[in-house]
Parts: sequence; structure tokens; C-alpha cells
Amino acid sequence: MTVVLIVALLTGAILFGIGIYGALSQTNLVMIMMGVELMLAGAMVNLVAFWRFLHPEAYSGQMFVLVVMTVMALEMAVGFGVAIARFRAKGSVEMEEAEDLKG
Amino acid sequence: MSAAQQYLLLLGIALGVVCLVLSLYGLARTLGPTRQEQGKDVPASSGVLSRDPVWGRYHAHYYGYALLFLAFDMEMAFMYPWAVVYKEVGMVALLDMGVFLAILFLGLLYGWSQGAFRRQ
Amino acid sequence: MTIAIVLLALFGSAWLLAVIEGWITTGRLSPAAPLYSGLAHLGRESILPRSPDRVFFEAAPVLLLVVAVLGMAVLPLAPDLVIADLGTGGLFINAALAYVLVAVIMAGWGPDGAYAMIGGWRFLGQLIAYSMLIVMPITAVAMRAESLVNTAIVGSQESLWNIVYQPLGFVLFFIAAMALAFRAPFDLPTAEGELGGGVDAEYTGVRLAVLRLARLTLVVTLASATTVFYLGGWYGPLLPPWAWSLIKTLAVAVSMLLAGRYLPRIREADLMRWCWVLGIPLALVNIIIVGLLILVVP
Amino acid sequence: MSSDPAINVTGARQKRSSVLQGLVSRALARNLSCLIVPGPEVALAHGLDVSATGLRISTTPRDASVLLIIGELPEKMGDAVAVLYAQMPRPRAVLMVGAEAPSTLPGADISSGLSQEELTEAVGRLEHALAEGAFADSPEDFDADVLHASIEYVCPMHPEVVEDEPGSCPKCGMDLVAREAGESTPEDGHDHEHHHDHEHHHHHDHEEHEHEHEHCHDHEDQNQHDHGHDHEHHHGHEHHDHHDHEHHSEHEHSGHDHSERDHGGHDHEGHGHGASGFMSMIEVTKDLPRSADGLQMDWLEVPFGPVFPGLPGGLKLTLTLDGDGVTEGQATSLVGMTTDGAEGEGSEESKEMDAGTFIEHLSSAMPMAPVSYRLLACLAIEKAAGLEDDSENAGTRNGALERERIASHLGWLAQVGRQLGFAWLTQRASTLQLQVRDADRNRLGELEPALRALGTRLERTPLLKSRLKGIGILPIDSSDLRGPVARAADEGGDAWARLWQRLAEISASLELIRSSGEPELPSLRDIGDVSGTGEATVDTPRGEARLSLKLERGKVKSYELDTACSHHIDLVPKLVEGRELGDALLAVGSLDLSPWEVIS
Amino acid sequence: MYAQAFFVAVFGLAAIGFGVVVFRTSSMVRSALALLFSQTAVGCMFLAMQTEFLGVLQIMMMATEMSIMAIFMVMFMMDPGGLGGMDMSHQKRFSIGAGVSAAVVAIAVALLSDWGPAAEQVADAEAQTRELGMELLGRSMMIFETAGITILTAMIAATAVAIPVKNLASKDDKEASE
Repeated sequence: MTVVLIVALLTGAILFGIGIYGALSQTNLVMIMMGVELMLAGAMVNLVAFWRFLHPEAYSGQMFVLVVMTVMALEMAVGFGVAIARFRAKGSVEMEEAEDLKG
Repeated sequence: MSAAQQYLLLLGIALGVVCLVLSLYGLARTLGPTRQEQGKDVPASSGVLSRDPVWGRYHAHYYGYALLFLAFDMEMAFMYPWAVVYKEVGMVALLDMGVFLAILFLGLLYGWSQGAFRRQ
Repeated sequence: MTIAIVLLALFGSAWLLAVIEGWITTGRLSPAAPLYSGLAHLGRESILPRSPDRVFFEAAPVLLLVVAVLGMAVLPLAPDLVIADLGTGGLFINAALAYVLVAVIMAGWGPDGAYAMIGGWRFLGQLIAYSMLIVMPITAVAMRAESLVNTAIVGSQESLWNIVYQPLGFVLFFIAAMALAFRAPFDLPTAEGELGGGVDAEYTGVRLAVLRLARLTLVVTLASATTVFYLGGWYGPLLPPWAWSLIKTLAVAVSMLLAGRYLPRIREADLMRWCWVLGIPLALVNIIIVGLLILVVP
Repeated sequence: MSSDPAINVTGARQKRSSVLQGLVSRALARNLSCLIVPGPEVALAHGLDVSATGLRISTTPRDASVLLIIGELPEKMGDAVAVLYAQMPRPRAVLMVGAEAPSTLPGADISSGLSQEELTEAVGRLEHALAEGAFADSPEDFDADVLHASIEYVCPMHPEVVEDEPGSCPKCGMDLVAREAGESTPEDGHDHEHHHDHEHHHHHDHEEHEHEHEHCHDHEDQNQHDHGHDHEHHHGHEHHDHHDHEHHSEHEHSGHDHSERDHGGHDHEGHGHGASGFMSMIEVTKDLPRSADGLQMDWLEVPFGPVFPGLPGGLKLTLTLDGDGVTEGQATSLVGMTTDGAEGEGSEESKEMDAGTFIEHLSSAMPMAPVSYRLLACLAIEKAAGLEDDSENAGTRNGALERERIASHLGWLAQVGRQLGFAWLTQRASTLQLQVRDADRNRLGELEPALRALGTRLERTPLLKSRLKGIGILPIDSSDLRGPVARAADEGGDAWARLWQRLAEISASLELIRSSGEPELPSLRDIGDVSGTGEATVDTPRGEARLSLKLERGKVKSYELDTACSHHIDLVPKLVEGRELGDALLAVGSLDLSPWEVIS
Repeated sequence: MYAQAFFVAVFGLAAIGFGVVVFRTSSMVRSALALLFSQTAVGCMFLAMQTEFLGVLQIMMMATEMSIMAIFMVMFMMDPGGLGGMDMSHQKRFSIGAGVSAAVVAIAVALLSDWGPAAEQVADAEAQTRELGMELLGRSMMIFETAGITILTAMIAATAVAIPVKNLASKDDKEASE
């Protein structure tokens, strides 16, 4: 009865793929963070599926998901902090322009 | 009722409410069309016709709070499971959570001292 | 059957609330007023702003209503009168009510009007202020009940209501619930004197009717949550359990409406500062007090 | 109730046969909400209790079915009224009280006189009319000049190219972009938000051309892929191209890329963000003014008024908002009196006015304080006529003035209540205002405990102090303060001090009335056909007003009026700057500006 | 079981659909709220997989976090309303390639691995919350406290970076760097 597991893993993989696409293709710091969030979401789907269908008795699996969720929130907090600081200094949060300015 | 059935029921209620609203909209449509007139669809701004879009970069002056909130909010993800077993575990749980909250409280104090708790 | 009764109770309470609200503001008690008001809204044109984010504009009132009804669906009126007595009930109601924010942001951003947009983003600030004060008092309630199941939470109050056991939590939760329902004096997103209606400003006709209904329902849901978490739910002498639930819910809802009448609107800066500098430490103190009480008193 | 068979509501809704129609029409008639123009405070000043007639007072046109216009509206308000009427959902009706409908409206559906009885009766007629005629077969569209925006077409690259017709730019051949005329010019630094409008019209084009762009992407992406490890260099080069405007770069791929990006870039270009084709956030933001915390955001100019629930009707406050903070603000009055008498001094058309007419003219132009200005006019004319101070009437005149002061301050409290969402205060203060307005000395004595209780109650209201304290502090060098604003300046000079100053004045006025005569409307003594000049000063509820006039053969030849509000309105920019929106509005509200008394 | 697969698939598709919208729309608020609904759908997937506490938690946390994301998008994106319809991406082909290959690898692993027998039974929500609490206070206590420290670090880092100590001090920096 692993069909649910497979479905969940496929979803997780595709979400992860979309997240990678977003993180790589976007020029903007905030949009890149959205890509990362999607990647983490994909990872969480996988983790939950593993916990549920492989080791429902080991709650460290759920603990792991909680930690990923925490990472998600903290990534946002720090990311936005950096975005504010960048914006204040440069007037932009575009990543490309950062390189532009360096040169 | 199993948990799955309960969630299905909730989903059904949500869809039911949506259908109810849609049927209300349908009922309202039977009463007559909305006349398209000059100026009617411009957002109301107290007697001045302001057609300019307002979707600009909005300055949220509370971003200091927002940053701390993002981090601090995570605390309750740990607190609910903790609360449920608190009585069973007893003193250890109190100490554990005490340490955890003390750590977070330090963060709040730091934010406060740095001026995050104000309109920027 | 249960569903019908609970929904009837919900919308019936909203009706009563509307009648009472009309009574307070105009001084006339007319039980049919909500009916006429609803029909009148049905009869008015429902205007779409000219270049809105239409998805948001349409979704906001519906989402608000759905959220309020879903919140009510997990709250028990009597031991067996609950639509879905979830194992995560205390958390689920939080989750449902968090989407009030999403609905308000949608309503604010949707119509592309300045007043509405400012109102929507103001509510985000308001959420940052009140949110922890919804979540943390419920934690303390769950500590006593040793469960997140709402019927168990009421059950834990059989001998002593939580309002006596943890009054601090009740006060914080009540204030935060008022802020969540964005009624006066916390009506920052819809402030009439400051934003000319704010997020409500662009809704007309049947959409406005749905929005108003949703807001009333939200008040009832929050009042019911307060009843379940702090006022001992269905416990009470003589009357049947559901009657006690309804009476308490209505009393809380009316007091929420009345409080706004006698208070000026709070400043957003003050709200945020007080919630973070005073409210969150107090909520922590509440948790610690409850924790000690649980350990000390058998 | 009139049983006129041909009831016609101009703002009726298009009919579509429905079983619900009859029921809904009746509901519509029983559920009337009105938008009061210029504002509820004017209704109160005229002694009208609108909510007692069964109308619900609405604060936005979106929730109103009746446009209730009270008194004669100055010409400048015509456009505002038309906009409000246009934004009300049908079925809608116009109810005129005490005046003719402004020319911009289709005409009153129901008219009534300026009294409570007539208004109640008119509301009854209105209910009847709506029950019968809320739905019509073919209602007429409402239209007014102000609702039309002329569309003009501009070239995104060349801002100087403006055409009336769509087409292509004569200079570069690009498609012209539609925009609404009358917008600020592109060079207008902080009006950055305007650019969206252009882009909006552009949006459509963009989508149509998407196919082409996808083609371009392919090329570019190919390039990227090949030099995958070489990003930094590649981008640096690309941007270099943009800055140099090398449309025909030898690097074909970069060239493609450029044209794709340009599409977005053009929109900005027309707005004075430099001539570079590359749209850079840095360029967009670098000319923007910074907020106090160093972030450059888009500033938004938002009108508050002329019919805004939190401000007196007729006052138009335009605030430039940075988020919900105010960066600058400007207040103008749309209903202010123009002293045509003073202007027309030399000219032949100068309106000579009979002394009696002049008094009526002046007092009716100031609906918020008619008694004070009537008194002022009487005093000035008597002075001009050379009459001695009249000691026997002084008591009654002062009584009337003080009574109006109480009523006016109560009106201000009601206004503050509306602004703060403090429903109890609004209701209590307006009830008291209506009672005080026509009260005699005994009645005022009876009302005294209620008035004092109001003060005690406000003192005990939680949140009120924190809301008002520190709001609207005037700059130290502000001059020309008058009335309560000036008297409160010593005690902190904030909104809280002004509240207490006004409450104290209410008490003081009660004392004065007790010691003076029965309040009576000031009337002009017989002056005869004299000539001369005279000047008088009256301490109106909002501060001293000075009137100097020239009398010729018993007629007012010219006059000059100087009021407190004309000066106070200039304080607004300083008061609102850097404040949070709610605080800024409250600061303006605490000045108790009466836009009618702003002389232009 | 098939019902479970059906709901997991439906919510999975919703999550993927909203995830795609995130990078397809030019309105920033839509983008942020699409991410929110994608995360909500993920939460619903958790619920469908009977991981109730985490599911509800996910649904709840994301509502506030993604709304805050929306306001930051509106603050920092050039055209938050998306009226200009401009493209803010680069190296598209490379990104698509990377995304697709990552997804393909993950899918291949998912399909080709032998996952063994799936667990049929799972504890109900109440027991799950309780067990998670026990885990939190037992074996994973250090993880829990470490999470606390991490949150503290993030709070300090975000505050230190974002909150100006002195207003407009940074303006001078900017001028100096130019």
C-alpha cells in the first residue's frame, strides 16, 4: 500500500523542483526566499510521508518536521532582516544589481 | 467518527458555505444588472475621483515587530505538544520550557533594547 | 442533524447580535431589521472596482465567512453537540482564525483603493500584536486540560471555570479576540473616522451583505471560543447544556460589541507596543502561574 | 405621505423581473442609509436630528442609498457631490434639505425645508418613493463632467509626444500608451505611483507579445547555458549594454535580451528615471525621498475629504502617505467664504448689500457658528453707524454667544467621537448639542449636570488620554493662534489639552449665561442711512473673528473679515508631518477647523 | 486507502499548482498568497496523511508567515501590483534544467527504491500530540533547546541587521560608497 507514499513523494519532488527553479531564476532576494520556502515544503512533505508510512512509531520524524518548520520561519526572519538592510543601503534587493555595483 | 471523516466534514461545510454564498450572488443577479456608469467603479475616496492605482511599495512601519514575530511565533509550535503532556511530566517539563522561554525572552529583550518595538 | 443545529445556533446568534447591535445604536428594537437589511443589500447593486485584483476582491468575504463557520464547527455547544470534535481542536481554531488575516489582506489589496489598502496592511500589524495573545493563553488552557480536544477542555472546567483559575489568561484572550474580530476599539482596518471604511469601503450590495454576515459570525465564533476556553462551556445549573453555551456565548458577544461603544479607537503604535511589552510577558507569567498551580494543587 | 402616482426615482435600478422584487423594494425603503453632505456636523448645527427620522447615517457612498444634502452648497462642492452620487450603488436618491440641488446632480428626488418636522415628513415621502420606484425599466445613466477623464496617448520613450489619438510615435515609431490626462508630469519626483497607470495600459500589449519574447528567452537561455559558469561576467556585460544604449550590439543574444527587458524599462523611462534603458530598482529608488528609517518607498497622495467621516465636511485634506505615515499634508476649504465685498471695492459690480441682508448673508455663510457672525456683523455695523455700545442688549447677546459656544464645543466633541470611533461620545454630545442649541436659561440650568457629567465621564474613559496626549502639538513658533487652541497652548498644547480647554469653556459659558440675560438672537438696532467705517471683534467658539466694514448710506459697501480658522488651517502641514495617519487626522480634528470660516 | 491517495493527490496537485503560480504571476501579493495557499495545501496533505498536529500547525503558521512575506514583497519589489507585467527572472533555462533534474532524481529515487511495507495504523491526533510532547521532553530535548537557541540567534541577527541604530546613518554610508 505504498501508493500514497509514492504520491506524496512525487508531490514533494515536484515542489522541490519548483523551489529550485524559483530560487535560481529569480533576481530578487525576496523571490529567492520564496523558492527556498517551496523547497522546504517539498522536503517536509517527504518527511511526513516517511514518518507516516515507514516509521509512525518514531516521533523523532515529527520532531524533524518541526525543526524544518522552524528553519523556514527563521530563514524568513533573517532573510527579511538582510533585505531591509540591503534596501536601506542600496535602494534595491535585486541580487544581480549587487554584482553590477561591485564591478 | 474518525479523524479523516471529521476533516472531510469540515471540508464539506466549507464548500457548503461557498455554495450558499454563490447562490446568494445568483439571487442578487436576478434582481437586475449593475449599470456601468462613469466614475462608479473608481474606489471611493470621500468625494474626490482618484483614479491613480495605489499598488505601490508600501512602507510598513512595523517591520521591527514583524521580524521578531516571525521568529517568536515558532515558539508555540513547541508549546502545544508540551502543554498537553505538562501535567504528566511535571517538574522537568516546567524547567525545560522555562529554559526555552527564557532563551526566547532574551531575544525579545534584545529586540526591545535595539528599538525593534517601535514604529520605524 | 448536529450540523444543522450548530449552524442554526451560529447564524441565529449572529441574527440576535445584529438585532442587539441595531438596538444599541438606534435605540429601536426590531427583530426583523437584519432581514430587511439583508434584503436591501440584495437589492442594491454590487459594484466591482475598475481594475481590481478580482480574485482577491471576490474571495475575501467568502473566505472570512468560511473561516468563521469552520471555527464554530470545532467548538462544542454541549458534550455531544459538536460538528467535529477534533483531536487538535484548540489548535484548529487558531489555524482557522489565522485566515481572517488573509481575508482582510485580500479585501484590502483587491480593490486598488488607498483606504482599503492601508486598512489591510494595518491589520497585519494588528495581527502581529494580538496573535501571541490568542495562542499563549490557549496553551495555558491546554495545560490544565492536558488535551487540545475542545470537549476535554470544557470537561476540565467542571469544578472550576478557567476564568477563575486563570483570570489573566481570560483578560488577555478576550482583548485579543476583540482585536481579531476587528471590532471597535480595535477596528483599525475599517476605521471610519480614519480610513472611511477601510477594507469594507469598496464592498456594496450582496458582497457587503456577505461581508457583514461574516464579521458578525466571526464575533459569535470568538465569543463561543471564549466560552469554551474560559467560561466552562456548557456547565451551569438548571438549564440544558446547549442553553448555557448559547447564553454565555451571547453574553460575551454582546460585551464585545458594547465595549467598543464606550472606548475610543486605540492607536496602532500603542496596541503593538502594549501587546509586546506588556501582553506577551503577562501571557508568559500566566503560563508559569498555571504551571505552578497544576504542580502544586493536585 | 404623497400619493402621487408618477413616482420617479432618478437613481433607480435597472429592472429585471424577479419574484423578489416587491419584497426587496419594501426592504430598501425600510432600510435607508444616508450620506450627509457636507457632513453630519452641519446637520447638527442646523438642529436636525437625522437619525431620529429613521435614516441610518452612513459614512461612505458605497453603503448609502440616500444622498442627503443640507443647505446651500458652494459651487466648489458640486463636483464632490457628483462623484459621491456616482459612487453610490443604485437604487439611490437625492434628498435636498433647505436648498436647490446643485447643477451637477440630476435634481432632487425629494426636497424638504430646514426643520426637523419637514425632514421627517420628507423621509416618509422618500420611503414611499423608493418602495414604488426602486426599480425602473430604463433608468438614465448619471453623468457629470467631473467623472470623465480625457484619455491622451503618450510615447513611453518621448514624454514630450502627446497625442489625442492612439497610434505610433512620430519620433521612434513605438506604440503610444494611453493615460488619463491631468496627471502630474513625469518629472514629479515623489509621485512615483503614477507610473503604474501607464503600465497598466501597457500590460495588455505585453501579454500579446509574449510569444516573441519566449523566442528571445530561448536564445538568451541558450547563451546562459553554454556559459553557465560565467554568470558574473555575462551579466556585467549585459548591463553595460543597457547603459550604453547599444541597440545593435554585436552580441546578438544580448541584443535580444535587451529588447525584452526594454519592454519593462520603457514604462519607467517616461517618468524621468534617467535615460538608461535598463530598468533598475536602484534607479527607481534613488531619487525618491527617504523615510526617517532610511527606506525609500512609494509615496501616495491620498485625499481625505471634502466629505470624509473623520473631518468636517468641506475640508479637503490631501495627505502624502508613506505607508500609513504622513510625510506632508495640505488642507484646503471647499466651502470657505470668498470675501467678494473686499475684492470688489473699486469695481462697479461690487455688491452693495443692505445692512440686514448682509447680516443674514454672513450668518448663513457660517452654518457652524451663525450666531457669532450675526453678532459680529451687528456690532460692526453699529460701530460704523456710530452707535454707542449697547448695554441693555449686551447681556442677551452674550447669552446667545455663550450658548452657541457650548453647542459648538459639543459639536466638536461629537466630531471627535466620530473620528475616534467613540460612538457613545458622538451620540451623547450630539443629543446635548441639539438640546442646548435652542435652550433658554432655565433649560440650560437643567442641562448643566449632564454637561458636567460628560466631562467626568471623559476623564474616566480608558484609552482616551493615551489617544490624545501628545497629538497635535504645535511648533513653538506658531503664531496667530486664537480661541481654545491658543488658550490650550500653555497646558501642553496637544489634543488632550484642547479637549479640556473646551470642556472648561463649556463650564465657564454656563456660568456666564447664568449671570447674563436670557439668550436671544442678536438683531440689528436701527441705524438709519448713515455712512462710516467700523470694526468689531467677537470671540467666536473657534477664536476671535474681526470684521471691518464700510457703510455707505446704510448699505454695506465693502467688508473685510478675519477669522481664526483662516489662520489655523495654515497650521495643518506642520501638524501632520511625520505623524501616523490616525494621529495626523486627530491633530487636524483637534483644531476644530470650520471650513466655512476659512476666508479665501 | 485509495481515498487517502486521492486526497493526498488532490492537495498535492493544489500545492504544485499554487507553487507554479508563485513564479508565474507578476502581482507580488498574489505571488505571496499563492505561496501561502501552496503551503496550506501541503498542510492539508499532512492531514490527509493523518499527521494531524503537524498539518494543522502548518496551516496555521503559514497563514501568518506568508502574510508577513506579502508585506515584505510589497515593500521591496519594484512593482508590487504587477501592473507592468515585467519579468524579473534570469537564467531561465538553467533554472528550469536544475529544477527538472532535481525533481527527476527525486522522483526516480521515490519510484525505484523499495520502501518496504507501509505502516497501516497510526496513532490518532491526541496521541500524536502527546507522543510529540514526550519526544520533546525526552529524547529530543536537546533538539528542542537548540531550536530555542537558534530562534534567539535569528531574532538577534534580524534585529541587529535590520533596525537602524541611528536614523539616516546609512545614507551617509551610501554616499560614501558611490
